[in-house]
Amino acid sequence: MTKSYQELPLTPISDTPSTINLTGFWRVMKPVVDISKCKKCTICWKFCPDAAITLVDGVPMIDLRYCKGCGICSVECPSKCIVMIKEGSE
Amino acid sequence: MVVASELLARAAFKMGFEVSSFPFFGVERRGAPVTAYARLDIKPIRIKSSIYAPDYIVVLDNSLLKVIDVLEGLKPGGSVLINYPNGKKPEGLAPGFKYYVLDATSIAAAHGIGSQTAPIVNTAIMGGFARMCPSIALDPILESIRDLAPAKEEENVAAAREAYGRTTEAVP
Amino acid sequence: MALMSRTTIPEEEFAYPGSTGCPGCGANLVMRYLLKGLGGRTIVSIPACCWAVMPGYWPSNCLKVPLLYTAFEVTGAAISGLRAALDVKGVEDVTVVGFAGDGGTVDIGLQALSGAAERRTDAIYVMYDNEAYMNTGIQRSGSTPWGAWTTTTPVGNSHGYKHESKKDIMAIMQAHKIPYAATVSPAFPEDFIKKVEKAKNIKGFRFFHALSPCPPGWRTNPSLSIEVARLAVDTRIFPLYEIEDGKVRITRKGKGLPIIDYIKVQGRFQHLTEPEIEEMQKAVDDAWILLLLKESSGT
Amino acid sequence: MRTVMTGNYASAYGAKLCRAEVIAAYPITPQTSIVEKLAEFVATGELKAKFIPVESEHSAMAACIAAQTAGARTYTATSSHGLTLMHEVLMWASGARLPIVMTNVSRAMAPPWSVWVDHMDSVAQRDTGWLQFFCASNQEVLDTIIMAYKVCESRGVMLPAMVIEDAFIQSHTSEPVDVPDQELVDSFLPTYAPEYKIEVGKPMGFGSLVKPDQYMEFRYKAMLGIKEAHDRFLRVEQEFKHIFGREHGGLLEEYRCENAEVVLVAAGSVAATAKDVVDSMRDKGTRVGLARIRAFRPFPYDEFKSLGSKVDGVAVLDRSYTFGATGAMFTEVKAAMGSCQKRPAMKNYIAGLGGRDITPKVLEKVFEDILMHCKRGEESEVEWVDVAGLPRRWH
Repeated sequence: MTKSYQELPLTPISDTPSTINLTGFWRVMKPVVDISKCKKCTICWKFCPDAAITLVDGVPMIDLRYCKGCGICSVECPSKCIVMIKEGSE
Repeated sequence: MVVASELLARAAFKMGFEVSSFPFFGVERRGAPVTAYARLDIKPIRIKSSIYAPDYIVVLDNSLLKVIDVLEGLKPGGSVLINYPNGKKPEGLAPGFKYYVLDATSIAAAHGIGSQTAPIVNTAIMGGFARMCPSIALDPILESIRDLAPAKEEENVAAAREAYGRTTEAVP
Repeated sequence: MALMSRTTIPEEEFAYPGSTGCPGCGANLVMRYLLKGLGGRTIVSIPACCWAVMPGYWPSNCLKVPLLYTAFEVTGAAISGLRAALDVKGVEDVTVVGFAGDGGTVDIGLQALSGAAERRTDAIYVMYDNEAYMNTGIQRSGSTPWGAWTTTTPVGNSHGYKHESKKDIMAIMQAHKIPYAATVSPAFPEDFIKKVEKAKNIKGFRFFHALSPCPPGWRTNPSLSIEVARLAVDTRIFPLYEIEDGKVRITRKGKGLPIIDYIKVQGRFQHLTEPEIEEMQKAVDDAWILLLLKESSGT
Repeated sequence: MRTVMTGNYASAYGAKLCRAEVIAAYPITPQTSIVEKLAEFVATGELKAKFIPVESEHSAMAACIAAQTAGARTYTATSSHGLTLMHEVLMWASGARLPIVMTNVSRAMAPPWSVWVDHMDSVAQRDTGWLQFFCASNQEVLDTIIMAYKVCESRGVMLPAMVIEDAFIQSHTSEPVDVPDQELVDSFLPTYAPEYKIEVGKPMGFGSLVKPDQYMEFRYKAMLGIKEAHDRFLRVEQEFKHIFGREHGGLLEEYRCENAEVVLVAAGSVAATAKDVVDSMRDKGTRVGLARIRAFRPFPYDEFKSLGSKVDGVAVLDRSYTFGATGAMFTEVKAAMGSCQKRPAMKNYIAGLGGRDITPKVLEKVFEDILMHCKRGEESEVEWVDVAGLPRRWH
């Protein structure tokens, strides 16, 4: 929605967290985590370019609203507990 | 040269004149001939163009007399002050003007201003100017020297004072 | 909470999800690790580059620190201005960061960078190096490696590719006699953040050269961004080292793998013939020996 | 305190009196004595500021932009090639709504190389969103810097300003200048306190990417800012007069334009000379006047429109040239007067490029020419003044 000029600051000052951008829509492949195999090494969290993984007791929670499906977590996971599947194939 | 015109402008300003002084706007390197100008008036000076018909001309380097027409544009009856070696009389001076001579180089050297081989004559010559020009007094010149001199204030003042006393009129 | 202690890098995040970087973008990780090392009292200046776009369209900001967007070539000047303003206002304990791409650093921004370094500007400059003008669509930069395809070094009948070697920005910075410079890689975040934490406590001009894999520009699978960055270190194409007060110290020797391992996973090198790869290997070997010599000689 | 100083020192004293906090500058003839003086003020502690000796004019402006965004009052000075090198970041400064004040010592562009005055450099920046003020005396230079900060920093404006001195004719000419007391300037110009600034703890991005659906609204706001600058300047100058006891004539200074048959439009130092010429011609019974452009941006359209309906002829002297068109000031004046009920005869005089002296004699001839032009009822035209090879003699 275009804002009226009266509503705008003088110059574009960005003050809204980028969580307004639901970049999960970009995804072609989707990560699926097999928690039973997870060794809680946190490597997937460490290497996520989008900060889309949070750790819950050391186990990754991938926020699919933002995950772009790059697959780095899947490649780097030493326990091979994250697999990439085609979006919408479940 | 630029300093000389600045000294004159400041001295005149101290005497209540409106002033404007400026160098010839060149890009010459050190040692090349330069020209500087000053305007004095009792009312504010607005004109910004160059000076083509001066009332007074000051020649700091007499070797220029042979090279260029230093009197160009001088108003009829105008006055010229020339830095010239003591005891020698400038030759070939055009009639119709008043001439003053002063050995500013020797005076500056005697007071240790600049080096012995290249004395700086700015301050001494302005002492002579106060002698030549009835509108300008010596004291404001000396005060301006004190304002502007980066070093050797009193030597410069003494040189100007001596120059004032040793400026003589030369008859063509 | 005991399980949390297993993370090998600081947990606090200074990046929000929702950045508009490409999938698998190395530059996202470079920023993420940098801010983990520096913390929240940081102001980042970003010129035209991928990172001018990645925080998202106005009013989106994917970072939890303030950003100053600037023209392409001015990062060195902008951080000088920020630092001067903070100093004059008496604001202390703020790290000023210039965060620019390789083109904005080694090409169009080199003058301002050199000026800021020469003036001993108290700031950290990070060059995230994706080895070409990626934001504009993969055109060669002075930081593009020899042999790489880009859209302005196309591969055709005359066998074009970049025939000039990559500018050695670390050597350029070393020549400025700055107190600290280091290379960092997103594949080694612990090494990365350790260097950042060290640099944070040094006063003066500090420089980071961060390799930043770019899946679209390097023609790599996005899932391999960490792997390819790791291979760059292990093949010694991109050695990890630091220069502290002029002294070189290699922080990770790498495995010394053949460079073919690094280049075979990247589409931008696929046209190279065996002799060309050998030539490239020789250049890498020579550079590595030179680096070892620099380290052992303390220069 | 009234003293004698050059236009460049007037600029430096102006910036000092305004307590500029960050000064970033790069030397260029004939601007150098401004930054030398400021560097000296900073070194001696007379001015509590940071001086950044940047490596180019482009960086000078970029550093000012960053510092101003962080809430510091900034100042820089440049000339000709330095100004045109800044072009990109000049636009950045205005788009970012930063009230930076800069002196430009207006100097010709090369080639041919020239260090002397003309307005090509300044005029070429007319679309950058900067307020542009031409000055006719060193006093005006100093006063305009003080007024410019006040105008630019007002909430409704928030745009940068360029205070223009003519190369050498002002930059290196010493004149009497009244340097006001610091306390008076402090009472006139409050500390810079912007609505937004970049600071830790506030994770805001300044100057981010805006989509086509929102870009124009930001531009519209900048336009409102410079529009507001027009009235704001007039009010600020009245306030200035109240405190300092002098003014310089608004955005368009009319000098003896009442009942004038023709007026000369000019900007910068030549307009000061022109006042003498107007006086001497008036003494001889010729009804002439001078309209001195102080603000080229915002351009005083309304003032010109009302002037246009009062006179028969208008001579516009441009000290620059817009290739493929007319002099830029002429273009504007003509546009402003185009809607006058009775349009005056108009002619454009291109003069004084690259430091060519514009003498009182030349200005007299311009007046005589425009008077003839009115009588002949000719359409507008452009004439280059004092060009060897052209038939007309101007001296």
